[in-house]
Order: sequence, then C-alpha cells, then structure tokens
Amino acid sequence: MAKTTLGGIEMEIDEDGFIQEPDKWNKEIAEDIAKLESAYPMTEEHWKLVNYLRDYFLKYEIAPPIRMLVKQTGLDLKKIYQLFPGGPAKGACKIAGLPKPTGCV
Amino acid sequence: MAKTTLGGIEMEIDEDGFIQEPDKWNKEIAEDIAKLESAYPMTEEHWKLVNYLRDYFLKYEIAPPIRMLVKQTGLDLKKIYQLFPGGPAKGACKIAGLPKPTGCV
Amino acid sequence: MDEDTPLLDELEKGPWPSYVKEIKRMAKKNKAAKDLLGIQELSYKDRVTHWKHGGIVGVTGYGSGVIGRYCDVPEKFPDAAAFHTMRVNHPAGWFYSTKSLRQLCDIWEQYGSGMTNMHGSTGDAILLGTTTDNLQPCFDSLTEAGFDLGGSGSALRTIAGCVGQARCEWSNFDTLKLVYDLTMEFQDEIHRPRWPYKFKIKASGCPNDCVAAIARADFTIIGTWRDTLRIDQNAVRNYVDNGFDIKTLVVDRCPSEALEWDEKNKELKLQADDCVRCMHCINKMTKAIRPGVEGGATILIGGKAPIIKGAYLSWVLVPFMKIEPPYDEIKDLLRKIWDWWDENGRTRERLAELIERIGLKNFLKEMGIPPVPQMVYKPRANPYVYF
Amino acid sequence: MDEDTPLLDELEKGPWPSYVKEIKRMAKKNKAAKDLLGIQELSYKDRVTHWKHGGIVGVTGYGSGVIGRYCDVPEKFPDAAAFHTMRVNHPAGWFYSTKSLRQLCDIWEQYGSGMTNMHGSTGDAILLGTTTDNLQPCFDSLTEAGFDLGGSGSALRTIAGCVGQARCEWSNFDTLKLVYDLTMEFQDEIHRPRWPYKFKIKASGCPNDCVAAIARADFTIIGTWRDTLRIDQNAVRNYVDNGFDIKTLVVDRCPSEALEWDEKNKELKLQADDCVRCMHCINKMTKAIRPGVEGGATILIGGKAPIIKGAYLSWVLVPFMKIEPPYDEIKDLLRKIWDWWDENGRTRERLAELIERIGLKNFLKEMGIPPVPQMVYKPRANPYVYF
Amino acid sequence: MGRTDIGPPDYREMLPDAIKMNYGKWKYHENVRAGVLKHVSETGDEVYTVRVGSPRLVSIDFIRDLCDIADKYCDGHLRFTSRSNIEFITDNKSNVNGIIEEAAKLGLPAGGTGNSISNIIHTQGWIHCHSAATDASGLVKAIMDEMYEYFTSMKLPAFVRIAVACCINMCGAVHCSDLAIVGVHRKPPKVDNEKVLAQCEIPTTIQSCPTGAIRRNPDPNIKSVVVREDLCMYCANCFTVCPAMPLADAEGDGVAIYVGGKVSNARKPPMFSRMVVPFLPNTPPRWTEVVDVLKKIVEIYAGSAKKYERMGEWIERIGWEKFFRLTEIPFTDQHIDDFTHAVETYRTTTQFKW
Amino acid sequence: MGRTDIGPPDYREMLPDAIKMNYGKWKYHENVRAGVLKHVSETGDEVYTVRVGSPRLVSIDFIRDLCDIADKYCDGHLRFTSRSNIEFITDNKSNVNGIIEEAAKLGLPAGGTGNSISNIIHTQGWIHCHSAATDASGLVKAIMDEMYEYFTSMKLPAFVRIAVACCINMCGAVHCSDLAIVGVHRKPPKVDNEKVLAQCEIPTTIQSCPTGAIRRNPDPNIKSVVVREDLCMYCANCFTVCPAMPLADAEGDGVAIYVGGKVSNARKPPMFSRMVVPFLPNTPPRWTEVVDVLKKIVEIYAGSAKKYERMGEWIERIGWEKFFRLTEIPFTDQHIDDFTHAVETYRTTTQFKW
Ligand code: SRM
Ligand code: SRM
Ligand code: SRM
Ligand code: SRM
Ligand code: SF4
Ligand code: SF4
Ligand code: SF4
Ligand code: SF4
Ligand code: SF4
Ligand code: SF4
Ligand code: SF4
Ligand code: SF4
Repeated sequence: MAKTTLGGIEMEIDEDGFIQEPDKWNKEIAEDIAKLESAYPMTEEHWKLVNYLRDYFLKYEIAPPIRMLVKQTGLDLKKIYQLFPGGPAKGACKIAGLPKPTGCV
Repeated sequence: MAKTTLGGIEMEIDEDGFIQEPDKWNKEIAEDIAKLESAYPMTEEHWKLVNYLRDYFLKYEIAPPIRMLVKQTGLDLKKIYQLFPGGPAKGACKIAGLPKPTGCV
Repeated sequence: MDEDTPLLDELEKGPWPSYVKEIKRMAKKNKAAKDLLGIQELSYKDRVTHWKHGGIVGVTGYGSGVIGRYCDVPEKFPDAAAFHTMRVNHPAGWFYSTKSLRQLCDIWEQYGSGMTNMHGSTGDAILLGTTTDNLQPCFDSLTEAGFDLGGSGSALRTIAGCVGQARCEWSNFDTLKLVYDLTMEFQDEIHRPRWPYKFKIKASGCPNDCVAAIARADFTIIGTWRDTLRIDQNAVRNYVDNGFDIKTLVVDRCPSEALEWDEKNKELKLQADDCVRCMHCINKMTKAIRPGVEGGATILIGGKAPIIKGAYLSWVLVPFMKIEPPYDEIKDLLRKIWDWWDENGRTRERLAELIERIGLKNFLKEMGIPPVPQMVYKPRANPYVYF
Repeated sequence: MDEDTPLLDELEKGPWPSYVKEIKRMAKKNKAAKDLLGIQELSYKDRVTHWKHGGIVGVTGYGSGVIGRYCDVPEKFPDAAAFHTMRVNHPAGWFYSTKSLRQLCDIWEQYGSGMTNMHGSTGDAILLGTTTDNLQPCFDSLTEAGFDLGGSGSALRTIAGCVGQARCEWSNFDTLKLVYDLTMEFQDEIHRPRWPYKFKIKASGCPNDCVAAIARADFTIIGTWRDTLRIDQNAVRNYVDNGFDIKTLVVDRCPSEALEWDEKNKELKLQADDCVRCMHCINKMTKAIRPGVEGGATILIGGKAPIIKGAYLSWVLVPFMKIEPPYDEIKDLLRKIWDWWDENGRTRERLAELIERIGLKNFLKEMGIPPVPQMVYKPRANPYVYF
Repeated sequence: MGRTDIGPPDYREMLPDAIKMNYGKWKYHENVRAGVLKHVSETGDEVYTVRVGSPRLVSIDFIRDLCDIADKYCDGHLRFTSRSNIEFITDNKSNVNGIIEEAAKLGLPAGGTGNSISNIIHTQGWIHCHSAATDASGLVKAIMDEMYEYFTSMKLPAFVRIAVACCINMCGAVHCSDLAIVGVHRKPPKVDNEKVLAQCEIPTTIQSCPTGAIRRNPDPNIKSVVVREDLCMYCANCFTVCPAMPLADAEGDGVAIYVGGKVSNARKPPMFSRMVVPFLPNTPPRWTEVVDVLKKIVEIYAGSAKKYERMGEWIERIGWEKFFRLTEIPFTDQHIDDFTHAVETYRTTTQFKW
Repeated sequence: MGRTDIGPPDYREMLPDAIKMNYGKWKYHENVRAGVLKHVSETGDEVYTVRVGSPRLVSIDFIRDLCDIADKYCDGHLRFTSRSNIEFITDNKSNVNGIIEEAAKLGLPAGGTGNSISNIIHTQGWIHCHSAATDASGLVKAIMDEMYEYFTSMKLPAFVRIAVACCINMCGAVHCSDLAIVGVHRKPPKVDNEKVLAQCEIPTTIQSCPTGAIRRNPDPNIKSVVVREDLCMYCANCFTVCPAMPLADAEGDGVAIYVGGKVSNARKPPMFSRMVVPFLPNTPPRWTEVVDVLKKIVEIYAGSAKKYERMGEWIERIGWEKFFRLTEIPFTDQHIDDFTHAVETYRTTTQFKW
C-alpha cells in the first residue's frame, strides 16, 4: 500500500487515494485530498456534504444512499458533481475519509 | 367462567378445570386438581414432572415439547400416562397451572 | 316442533338428502340434538359460529381421540353446552358389517347426541356431541364392541387407504392390509401425542389416488408397478371396432407420448421406457390395459393444508418400494422420519416445512436415502450450492 | 517473443479464432498488452485470478463508465499494474461506419492497451486496460469523436436493442429509434449513479427476443402485435407442396393449439383468439406467415442474474403498449418505477427483489396499473389474502 | 377402566363374501349406469356396486336405515367411500334395482360414479367448529341441490370433485379440488389481553403467525400481544393456538372460491386449486351467489372442455386469462399471489391471450 | 474538460445504404447457407448478410482488418451481433463469396446462423475480473474449437446457445442458455480483519449475504465480521462489497455446467438453465473435462431431439431422469435445490421414468 503526506502527516492510501487509517482523518487531510480531487477551495457547501457523509458513516457505518444525501443536504446531484467533479463516491467520500464505495460498478 | 374451591381458595377455572389465575397457583391447588385428575396422592415422580413443567413454563412461557419432557425428567411417555391418566396435557399441565394446551387437536 | 327454524327449514327442500332433516330426526328424541339444531339456526341468523375454542377433555390413558367443544351460549342451549366429538377409528376401507354399525349406533344412542359424520375427512367415524362425563363410559362401550378411538392432536392420525384390492383391479398392493397393520403397530403413536404436530399417513393402491393421499398426508403411499403395463391387443381392437376414438382419447392424452396407434396393424404400441404410469390409458380402456405385475408403491412425503407456510403436495422420496408384510421397510422409515422430525421440528411445524427449512439434502442424508432424479421435476437453477 | 507462455500458446491452436493471438498481436507494440499476456499466463499456471478488487476511478463529472482494476502482482507486471476499462456506449444496433470504428481504434492505440471487447455483454464497446492518468484525455478524445461512456455502478446501464427494423421483418416497433431516444433522454441517469443498484433496459422487436432482454433487463420491452398474424395461404401451399411437414413441424408445435391444417382445402386455419404470438409458425414459415400490423410491445420488469435472491425472468407488467415517439408513456413509467424503487429499495436490491419483498400488488397500486390476468401464469393457490 | 389400544375392527371381518372371494383378483370394471359399477373378477365373478349419496352429517337412525337395505340385499355389509357416499355391494345383478329403489325411498340418489359430480368433501362449519368462517353442511346441501343432475348422470367431460372447508385450515383438502369453497375471515383478530394471560403461550402465539404480524405488547405491564393489522391476512392461525384472539365477524366472514385442482396422477400431475373469487358474503341458508358462480363455471367447463379433460387441465389449456374472460369473473389484485412463492406465478413470457 | 452527456453516435449515421433504404420494409428472409442470410424487402431489394465468428477479445488491428473488408464490400459499414459475431451486409449478391474468403483469410469462419451453435456469450475471467473463479476467453476458445463444425453448419435440431460466466454473478446471462458454464468457488471467504476496518461497510457486508452467514465479529474490540462457514455457499457476494473477503482458491475454484435454458418465447416460455454438473476443476489451457461433457450433451441432443426442439424443450419432453440416464452424468444431492423456492422443483407426482 502506498504512503503519502496528507494534512502534514504520513498516511497510508490505496491506489485510488482512499485513506486506509480512517481514525486519523481530520479537516486538513480532507482539504489536501480535495486539492487532488479538484474540489478545492472547500466552500461551506463542500463541508456540508462532507460532514453529512462523515456523520452518517460514523452513525450507521455505511455511506448514505444518494437519495438520502440529496434530500438531507438540499444539494441536487448536478450540484454535487459541480462541487465534486469526481462525484459523491470518488470525490466526496474520499475527502470525507470513508471506505472506498464498492458494490456494483 | 366457573368458580371452584382449590387449595382452600376460590379459583376461577374454565370448563375443563384449567385455572384462570395462574399467579395464584400453589402446591395445595395442584394437589386438589390432582385429585380430580386421578393423579393423587402425588408422589415424588408426580412432582418432578409438575415442577419441571412449571419451571419450564415460567422460564420460556411455553409448555415443553414432549420429547424434551421425557428426556429431561427421565420418565417415558408410558410412565407419564400411568402417573397422569389424563396425559401430559390434560393431566400434568392442568395440575401445574399452565394455560390449556391448544394447538392441534 | 317447539323449535322455530325458518332458515334451516329452507335446507329441507331440494333433491339432495338434507342434513337438517337428519338433525330434526334426532332432535325429536335427543335433547343435545335438539339444542344443536337451535345453535345451528342461531348461526344462520347471526352468520357466525357459536362454538368456543376447543376444550381439552379425553379418556383415561389417551391424549387424543376426543375433540372438546363448548357452546358460547350455554344458557340458551344447556343440552349442547358441552358437545365433544369422539373420533372412532374406521375399519380399513370403510367396510362395515351391519352388526357392528348397529352396535355403534346403539352406543351413540346411549351416550351421545345420536348425530354422526360418516366419515370425517381424515377417515374416522365421527360421533358428534357428548358431555365430558359421558366420554369414559362411551369409550368403554366402544372398546367392548371392538372399536377404538382414532388420532387427534400432535399425534399420528387415523390412517386411511383406498378400497384397493378389495374391489379394485388396479391396486398394486394390498392397501387394507397395510393400513390395518400400520394402525395396529402404531397404536401408541395414535393415542398419545408426542410430536411437534400432527402426522398423517394415507395409502392409495394406484396413481389415481382415490384417498387423495398426495395432497393430505405427510407420508403418502401410492401404488405403482416396476415393470411394463399389460396390453391385450385383441381387447384394444374391440374398443376401436366399437368406435372408440383411441387416437384422440388415449394416444394424444398420454402425458409422455409413450403410445402410438398403428392403424395399419391395428396395434397399440407402447414405448415402455417412456411410460410414466399415469394410469390414463388404463383408466379409459379398463378391459384392454392393466398395470404391470411387479407391484409396489412410490413413497412420497410432506403433503398438507396451508397452515403455516402454505399447502404442499407430497414429494417423491422413494420411487419404488415393495409393499409386503411385515412392512418392515416402511415401518423403519417412518420411525426414522419421526425421530428426526421430533428432534428438529419446531412446535406446529409439519414435516414438509421442517424439510424446507433444513433442506431436503440434509434430510436425505439423515435418512440414508441416496438422491435420484426421480425426486425432482428438475435440478436446481440457482448456483447456490453447499459443497 | 521474450514472454514465455506455454499454456496460452495451446490456445493458438484449433480452428476457432484465438484471443491469445490477438493479445500477442498487440503485445508486440504495446507494453500494457504485453503485461496482460503475462498476467493471463500466470493465472493459467496458478489457476486463480490476479486482479484485485475493483478500484474507483473515473472521469470528471461522471460517476460511471469506467471500471477500475489493479493487478495483484504489480512488481512483475508494472505496465498493467493499473488496467482500467472504459465502457463506450455503442451505437444502437451495433452498426458502425468503418470511419468511426477506425477513430475508436486510433484513440485506443494512443491511450490504452489496444485490446477491446466488441462487445461487452451489456452492449458496450469495452476498451480494456488503461491507466488512471489516461482516463480523462482518452474520454476527451472519445467525445471529440462522437462517442460517450456507457453506464456502470448503481446507474442506468447502457441500453441495448436487437437489430429490429433495420434488418428484420418481424420487428413490431423501431427498436433502434427507441433505444437511441431513451439513451439520449437518460444521459444523466446513465452517467451519475443515484439508485440502490444498477438498472437495465433492453428492447427486442419481437418475442424471439434476440437481445435476451427477458432474462437480463429490469425493464424489458418486447415487440408484439395486438391484432392477428397474417397468413398467405398461397405461400403456405408452396411450403407444403415442397414437402414441408406442416403438421409435425408447425401445427403440432403451436403451444396453444391455435393452428389446424385443413388437408382437404390445403388451408392453414388459425383460431386467432387462441394464438399467444409465440412466433414459432412465423419463424418456420418466413415467407408465408407474418406478425399482425398493429405493432407495439409487451413491457416486462425484473429480469436479472442470481445475486442476491436468485435469478428472475422478467414479468409482464403492461401486456400491450404502443411504442411511438416521443415515447412518453414509457418514459413516464420508467420515472415512476425509479422513483418508487429509489424510495423503497435497500442497497443492492434490484427491482424484482424489492417487488417480491413489498408485493406486486402494492407496486401495481403505486404505478396506477390495474391488475389483469395476463400478468400471471395463474392466480394464487394460497388463501393468504390481504383484504 | 376399559381396554385401550385395541385398534379398529379387523377389516377382514367387515368384508361381504362377494368381496372376500375375489379379493385381489379383480380384472376389470364397467360403469353400468350412473351410480352402478360392475367389477369382474379373474374367477369370472361379477360384483355390482350401487353408490348412493349421503349428507354425511347423519343420525344413527339413518345408519340403521342403511343397515336394513344391506341386510336385505348385501349379505349384511356395506361400505362408505372416501367421499362419504354409501356403497351397497352385491354379486346378484337382480338386487341392483331393489337397492336403488329402497335408497330412493330414503331420499338417497344413486350416482356419483364416472364423469359425474360426486359428493362433496366437507367439514364441520357452524355445526361444530370454533374456527369456522362459514357453514359447511349448509353450503354442501345448497350446492348439491343445484348440481343434482350431475350427480345422477355421467355427462360431464370428466368428473368434477368439489370440496368445502369452513376455514383456511382446509380440513376438506380443498387445496386440490376441481371446485373448492373455503370460508375466509377478513378482519384481524381482536386481542383480549386478560384471556391471553390465562390461556395463551405468548411465544407460541407469536411464532404462529405466517407473516410475523404478532408482537409482544410493548407495554411491559401488559403480558399480552398486539397485532400489526397491516400485516395480518386473517388466517386465524393465532386463534388456533390462542383462544383470546377471535376473528369471527358476521360482516367480515364469507367464502372464497378456488378452482382447477386435482389429486390424481392421471395425465397431468396433481395441481393446487387456484383462487377465482376472493370473497362472497355468507348468505345462509342457500348461499345463492356462491352456488350461481359454481354452476356457471361447471356449465362453461362442460361446454368447452375436451372429453376426459379435468377442470384444471382445461383451464391450463385455454389459459387463465381466457377462463376469466369466459366466466366473466372480475380479476383483481387479490388474485395475484403475494405469499412466499408468489414469483413463481408471475408470467415470464410474452405468451398470453386477450 | 471535454463535452459530457453527448450520448452514443446516432445509429442512423451508422447504417449502410442498403439498410437505410429498406428500413422497416423487410418482408421475409432465407437462410442461404451457414453464415449467410438473405433478407428480402417489400421494395424487392435483396440484402445479404455474412456473419463471421469473433473471439470478442480482440485487438484494434483486428478491428481495422474488419474495416478493410467492410470498405471493400460493404459500403464502409459493418455491424456486431448480440453474440459478438460480425456481420457484413451487402445488397450485391456477388460480394458474398468475396467476404467469406477474405474473412477466412483472417481466420474468421462464416456461420452461426440457423440451427447452429453460434458464438458464446462470455465475460472477463482472468483477463480482467477480480471475481473470476475461472477464465472465460480460454474456456470459450476451447469449447468453440470443439464445436466448430456446428458453427459452420446448420445441422442441429435447433440452435444451441452457449454462455460462459466466470463467476455466479453471471454477467454472461448464463442463467437462460441451452448450455452454460459458470465459474464457482467452493471455499468460504477468508476475512482480513484489518482490511475490513479500512475498506468495508460492515452493515452492507452483513446484508449482502443471501444466506445470512455473516455476523459482526463477536469480539467488540475487533471491528470486523465473521463467516459461519456451514451457511456459506461461496457466492462471493460479500467479496463484491467488501474487498477484504476474497474466496479465490486454486483447488476450490472450478466450473459448473447448466443446461436447458432459453430466452425466446417461441413455443415454450423462457426457461432457466439447470445444473447438470455441480463442479469440474479448472484445467487450463483446454478444460478438457468440461469440453467433453458439453460435446457429449450436444451429440446426444442432436441424436434424440425432434426437429426445431431446443435443448430445454427436449429435456422437458423426455424428462430430467432420462436426461441423466442418457448422458450418464451422476445425479447428486447438489442437484437438488435447497434455496428459496426449492420446493417448487420437488416432484409432486408418481409420474416419472426410470
Ligand atoms: C373433523 C375434521 C373435519 C371434518 O368435518 O371432517 C377436522 C376438524 C378440525 N380440524 Fe382438521 N379436521 C379434519 C381433517 C383434516 C384434514 C383432512 C385429512 O386429514 O385428510 C386436513 C388437511 C390435511 C392436513 O392435515 O394438512 C385438516 C387440516 C387441519 C388444519 C391445518 C393443518 C395444516 O398443517 O395446514 C388444522 C389447524 C391445526 O392443526 O391447528 C385443523 C384443525 C382442526 C380442528 C381441530 C380445529 C382447530 O383449529 O383446532 C377442527 C375441529 C373441528 C371440530 O370441532 O370438530 N385441521 N384437517 C376432520 C377430521 C375428522 C376425522 O378424524 O376423520
Ligand atoms: C370408491 C372410491 C375409493 C374409495 O376407497 O372410497 C373410488 C373408486 C374408484 N375410482 Fe376413484 N374412487 C374414489 C375417490 C377418488 C378420488 C378422491 C376424491 O375424490 O377425493 C380421486 C382423486 C380425485 C382427484 O384427482 O381430484 C379419484 C380418482 C380416480 C381416477 C382419476 C381420474 C382422473 O382422470 O383424474 C379414476 C380413473 C377414472 O375415473 O378414469 C378413478 C377410478 C376409480 C374406479 C373406477 C377404480 C376401480 O377400478 O374400481 C372406482 C370407481 C370409480 C367411479 O366412481 O366411477 N378414481 N377417485 C372413491 C369414491 C369417492 C366417491 O364416493 O365419489
Ligand atoms: C443478429 C441477431 C440480432 C442482433 O440484433 O444482433 C439475431 C438475428 C436473427 N434472429 Fe435471433 N438474433 C440474434 C440473437 C438471438 C438471441 C439472443 C442470444 O442468442 O443471446 C435469441 C434468444 C436465444 C434464446 O432463446 O435462448 C434469438 C432468438 C431467435 C429465434 C427463436 C428461436 C427459438 O426457436 O427459440 C429466432 C427464430 C428462429 O431462429 O427460428 C430468431 C431469428 C432471427 C432472425 C432470423 C430474424 C430475422 O428475420 O432476421 C435473424 C437471423 C437469425 C439467424 O442467425 O439465423 N432469433 N436470437 C442476433 C444474432 C446473434 C448471433 O450472432 O448468433
Ligand atoms: C464487462 C461485463 C462482462 C463482459 O465481459 O461482458 C461485466 C463485468 C462485471 N460485472 Fe457484470 N458485467 C457485464 C454484464 C453483466 C450482465 C449482462 C447484461 O448486462 O446484459 C449481467 C446479468 C444481468 C443482470 O444485470 O442481472 C451482469 C451481472 C452482474 C452482477 C449480478 C447482478 C445481479 O443482480 O445478479 C454483478 C455483481 C454486482 O453487481 O455486484 C456484476 C459485476 C460485475 C463486475 C463489475 C464485477 C464486480 O463484482 O464488481 C465485473 C467487472 C469486470 C471487469 O473487471 O471488467 N455483474 N453483468 C459486462 C458489462 C459490459 C458492458 O458494459 O457491455
Ligand atoms: S387408488 Fe387406484 S387402486 Fe385404489 S381404488 Fe382408486 S383406482 Fe383403485
Ligand atoms: S399409463 Fe399413462 S404414461 Fe403410461 S402409457 Fe398409459 S397414458 Fe401413457
Ligand atoms: S427480436 Fe425479433 S425483431 Fe428483433 S431481430 Fe430478433 S427476430 Fe427480429
Ligand atoms: S404464433 Fe405461436 S401461438 Fe400463434 S399460431 Fe403461431 S405457433 Fe401458434
Ligand atoms: S376447516 Fe376450519 S372451521 Fe372447518 S372444521 Fe376444519 S378447522 Fe374447523
Ligand atoms: S390471523 Fe393470521 S396473519 Fe393475522 S395475526 Fe393471526 S396468525 Fe397473523
Ligand atoms: S461473471 Fe463474475 S468474474 Fe466474470 S466478469 Fe462478471 S463479475 Fe467478473
Ligand atoms: S460467499 Fe456468499 S454465502 Fe458465503 S459468506 Fe459471502 S455472501 Fe455469504
């Protein structure tokens, strides 16, 4: 597994840049990933989504369904792709420090 | 619902003589029912079975399956019918103050 | 009549024999029957049953054979306040001498309402309506007369079989002998409930299944033959010569396309290998076609009504078994099944439901029965295999 | 060759065209293709896959269209360490001009391994093997050339249809037009996953179902006709006169016994009412029998592979629908279905599984579609009815 | 205390001589006329059976009447069939008419053989069962009055077996009959909390529900159960194990009609009956609506089926969609299965009729 | 950033003239010979299609070769079929032989039309998929080499569709093919607890299991899952959602063979393929055992089926018991279904053959 420096600390990441030590996640790390994901600088709306993802994950141990995400954040899918060109999975989840969404590709 | 005197107190019973106020059950009541069920005097083996039924019911809220009853008390079905001519359901359960076995007839 | 039964009276009209007439007939001389009539009229008026949930009553030493029943308006109908039925095990094949039938009537005149069902749908002679006090003396008189009670509750139920070799040319084994033998062997299992739920055995002498065993028995024995059906070509020609449309009515209806009518040679050809012994050609050409001579039965398991998981038709377990006294193979199999079911079954879980839950594969293993394609219509389609 | 591939070399032998030859052909000039060959040989030796669980990579603005893939022995095969595929949405009907195909080849020569699947089983042109860095420029070149990515992930998948009216006489509506129109309408749904799971749409022009829609699509559109099939009796006679055994090969094979061969009048009689439009007689007598003229389609839903609850074939939802631009009826229905599924479905629960869980009855109610017997083979057998 | 476990009488003592002598030697049989069978033995013996109808629910005097006939003509023996008909057996052909006439005097028709409508398999109903959602004996009488001509003749394409069960426990084995009438509830059980405490095993009650509609009462002070009414399909299985949960209701109760089942393995394998009328209200004493539907189905079947084609075989051939069209019975969402194996009934083909 | 959501090229720009002019006007077709179709239009036009086989997994140079042929004979157009064959279309009859010859030079046989074995629908296998329990392309090559004569002729009773899927996700839609080969695992997943923590959603993982075999690790300190191996049937669905649970294993993996499925609605409704060989080990490069079984089945089918009878129709007619007898494939308990709707496959009749 590769290592890289994020938020000033050395972090293990996988090939797609998802962090492998979820407990170490912090805002600085998030912003550093956001740079790689063309989602920088992070606005309030970026944070709203990232925080929602993170809170949801900590509570339920899964990423929220897109429908829920859209309903709860008030951001439609189009907008989400504007904020995170990589989309909710590749972009926002990565920044929020969630496990790599798997399932069906 | 009919009333009758069992173990010295007035008890509500159904048509088949099953007591309707399970919390009032005691040994005297049991022995009085046993008289009606031709299972009197109650020997140690009678009590073994009645107590097993009662304990099982209090723990699991159901009467034990016959197979369990036989295994756990060491009394085979033949013996049980000798002790309780009415059998485990009509005889022993009634004496043990359990609800009337329903299910399949 | 002092009873006023305008609704039931309607059912005295019409050509079919009337059960209302029958109740009235008894009501004249029997108080319980009279109250039964009243209760029935009340139900017709109210459009609900007036019987309460079953009681638990019985005779000494038995856990089954009696269905307790109480009326929910005992004040109005005191003579049918308790109205239990006794299930009297019928003689195999439902044959009776008038002597024994009259004895049954006399006993029931003395102890019951005088009303009966000849027969209940499991097969018992149902004596309909008596009191708790009368149960034991009635039972004693019954055994005196050579009768005994049948099954009820979580017990083996009264075993039934078709008329079989007694009056049917197609029976591939002696259904009555088997039914009687099993009934005698398993008296304890019939009279003393011990299992998770009821268990039913039925036997038909051929695939026509005249006791509807396949739909109603946990253990279903259906006669069949191992060799080839017998065709009398002369008799066949006789049918055809008399205008019987053998092509349309028999050949085209054979489910496995095993028959061919050779118009030229006037011969009915059988591809023996393909015959699935459905009985159709035999049924329709009784004088010309007969089952083979190597008789026996297919054993199927699991038939039942909808409660709880839905209805099941019985499944093939043993494609062919010789059925001969002392019937040890069948008895051993039954005991093995009961033991496994009793050990693994939940309360009120019938055999089919248990097997569905635990898997036919595991059941077969426990029974030591090797899998054969005859057990299934088709192999699995899903790839979810336990290796 | 510096690669030693004794196992794969075996697959260069034999008459069928060899994919190994194809890889070798590219391996000569492309490093990724060369490493692919090595990885494949290693798998043949080890008898396990050497690919790791899917990565998550893609192009800007899309959530789908790319399948990430990494090799588990990157040290040995650095040039195929990352080996993502791009799913390129094919033109409806898989028709290509050589011009556009050559463009595709050129782009893939520049950015990828040069290996492709023509086509993947959903229908995409699969560009097999590129690096994360190459994804975006490759995509940009593709769109430049008029191509776009297809679906992947929990999105609408690339829609496919049979060749239809382009080269088939039986197509009851214009499959290519419909496929193209729906694909254009639902670009957002294809490219940006949003649902509980994948969703597939396939369209066949007639019940022969040449894209296997009924087995593979959540939403299956199969052409049929509302009126009566057309028989050209002269052409029929031609077949028969030329020795075609119409009785055995057609009449007897009609699943609904709707056909009769009138030997005397040399006429093929149809009981139109009984025809279930199975296509058989049409298929076998192409010059004499044709579908009716009132074309449209049956809409079925729920087809899928075994994961999770087992495989499903699609079920009839709308027995007959006209399929004409602007296809509003179909689009509205799709949107309604997606909305309901998205609202009620669990993660990775496909439409059929959700309907099975919640009940077809409830689904119909939500869709506002009245129940008709055409939806079922047979009514329920169990009495467990919600009133 | 009397004897126990003696078992039923030995059938051998119950057989008439004509049967005993030819036991296991039968060669073939003929349907002489409706209600009369002739069985021919390898020995050359000919034995006649006269089958007559019975209401099944009978008095002991009725049985004595039967005995009188049997004593006169049948060597003092008789038998009942698996459908509760009565069979008088004789090896004397000239007895046949006598039996038929004497039975007729008692009001008992000869019939039920061959391609007829035989007696109805039925159950207790309001005569004896707490579980009944309808009456059985009354329904049977009303139906058989109407089907009488089919009992006494053999003019149908094949025989039609009818069964009645007064609740979905289906003691009448309704689930595999050509025509089946079953009593159904349509209201969820009403839970009597006090009675639950005294009379019911709560775990058994919860487990009894096929749809998981029963839960413990959330109030820990109430030792009872609650029913999630939206999940309840009124099967009454909870009532069977817990008397404190009755469902019977004059408005809620009624009957459903199922058709097309069969048991025999002749031609097609056994089949379940399938729902065609989800509900008709109880209209005692004659259940006219029910009888009308049945009559209509039988007549359409008689007119449309091929010879020897059972009801279910006929329907499978023409298709259920055509069955509903021909009978003009409305198809509703209740016809669509939604229980465990429901998906197996969904049509997975474009093949259908209009 | 480039354009997005432009969609695929408009099919109308991709059609050859011969097609454009007769679009929607086709009248009938003929099978001229294996690999050649003739479609006749209402306009009187005749259009010829030459279909040739393809390994599906091809290089860009292969495609360019195809384009060369199409440029020469087909107006610069070609198409692929739903089974990955290549179709060259021309309205000039005299082009047909040229196309066939040029394709042959490239090693591509004409065929796959009519009652043939067409190309195999298949999947990625060891070429690209992490989930694969076998290879697809290699299996396909090995099988098609053996079936070659059936591709280039039309001598079977009906066409036989083959599909290969490298795991039970069945991307190859194996579940409804006349012959289907599917990769299967036989070892439960090996859980890597550390990876689970970083890479998996635990609730999703638990829910993914069709048999409920996955639970949270009972040790609260280990945030991971455990697998009840007795409940696991190796479907790999957990692995799909959780990379930390691989199942691949050289000894455990192999293929199963399913037969008798179909998709078309012709005659019989669509049917699922059914298991006939539960497991054969992977024996790359030529999977001889697998190929032998398939060949045997095809030959027995070819010899026994009626004309126009698909594999599954043939088996339904003769019965599965006879199929197993004819093919001498052993019947095992693995053939007996034990998943959700298993009971629907159990034989509920005495009708069977030996
Ligand atoms: C008397 C009889 C109906 C009749 O009028 O013929 C009958 C009557 C009752 N049956 Fe039955 N069953 C009778 C034959 C059947 C049959 C037919 C058979 O045995 O061939 C069946 C269908 C076959 C089967 O067992 O699956 C049958 C399936 C049931 C069921 C549903 C069982 C299931 O697994 O689905 C129940 C409910 C239960 O067991 O709790 C039931 C329960 C009952 C109870 C005991 C009611 C109850 O819920 O406790 C009925 C008592 C009625 C009464 O008051 O007399 N009865 N019951 C039949 C027994 C007479 C006899 O001994 O000859
Ligand atoms: C007496 C009885 C057996 C018994 O032990 O009591 C009996 C006796 C005969 N049956 Fe039966 N069957 C009897 C109930 C049944 C049943 C069970 C039922 O109805 O519940 C069935 C299965 C019904 C079903 O499939 O749903 C049954 C399915 C048959 C068949 C199969 C017909 C078919 O095509 O499906 C035959 C053959 C035939 O009729 O061609 C048959 C034939 C016969 C024969 C001809 C057998 C023989 O050679 O003696 C007997 C006279 C039939 C007749 O009535 O014309 N018997 N028969 C039963 C009479 C009942 C009654 O009173 O009406
Ligand atoms: C080109 C193609 C459609 C496409 O858009 O690509 C196609 C084209 C034709 N199909 Fe097909 N079918 C094509 C895949 C299919 C499939 C799908 C599949 O194989 O995965 C099916 C369903 C298969 C199944 O049932 O499992 C299919 C089931 C049929 C049938 C039904 C045959 C049957 O009896 O079941 C016919 C009618 C016939 O052959 O008599 C048919 C008939 C035809 C006709 C004759 C239609 C016509 O009039 O033009 C075409 C030439 C057939 C031939 O090859 O002899 N086509 N056809 C596909 C060629 C695949 C290939 O390369 O081999
Ligand atoms: C590429 C392709 C196979 C091929 O070589 O042709 C493919 C490849 C994969 N499929 Fe598929 N599926 C492909 C068509 C199908 C089809 C056929 C179809 O779409 O008509 C099916 C059956 C129809 C269906 O959807 O039910 C199919 C049913 C699955 C399933 C099981 C879905 C189910 O509900 O049962 C999975 C598992 C999943 O979704 O997690 C899956 C998953 C996968 C994954 C993504 C593996 C995974 O677990 O994540 C495979 C990626 C392989 C790779 O590395 O490239 N794939 N997959 C096909 C897509 C190519 C294309 O876009 O044209
Ligand atoms: S089941 Fe067969 S053997 Fe028994 S009576 Fe009916 S036809 Fe005769
Ligand atoms: S018994 Fe049935 S399967 Fe056998 S030949 Fe006669 S009709 Fe055909
Ligand atoms: S599905 Fe029908 S319309 Fe489409 S190509 Fe096949 S045969 Fe022609
Ligand atoms: S299309 Fe099929 S169902 Fe209709 S007449 Fe032709 S063969 Fe029969
Ligand atoms: S069917 Fe129901 S109501 Fe009728 S007797 Fe059986 S349990 Fe009682
Ligand atoms: S009636 Fe049936 S479904 Fe309703 S609560 Fe009782 S057991 Fe459950
Ligand atoms: S079938 Fe399985 S292994 Fe093959 S491509 Fe699909 S998911 Fe991958
Ligand atoms: S492989 Fe399938 S059955 Fe086994 S644990 Fe994983 S999901 Fe469950």
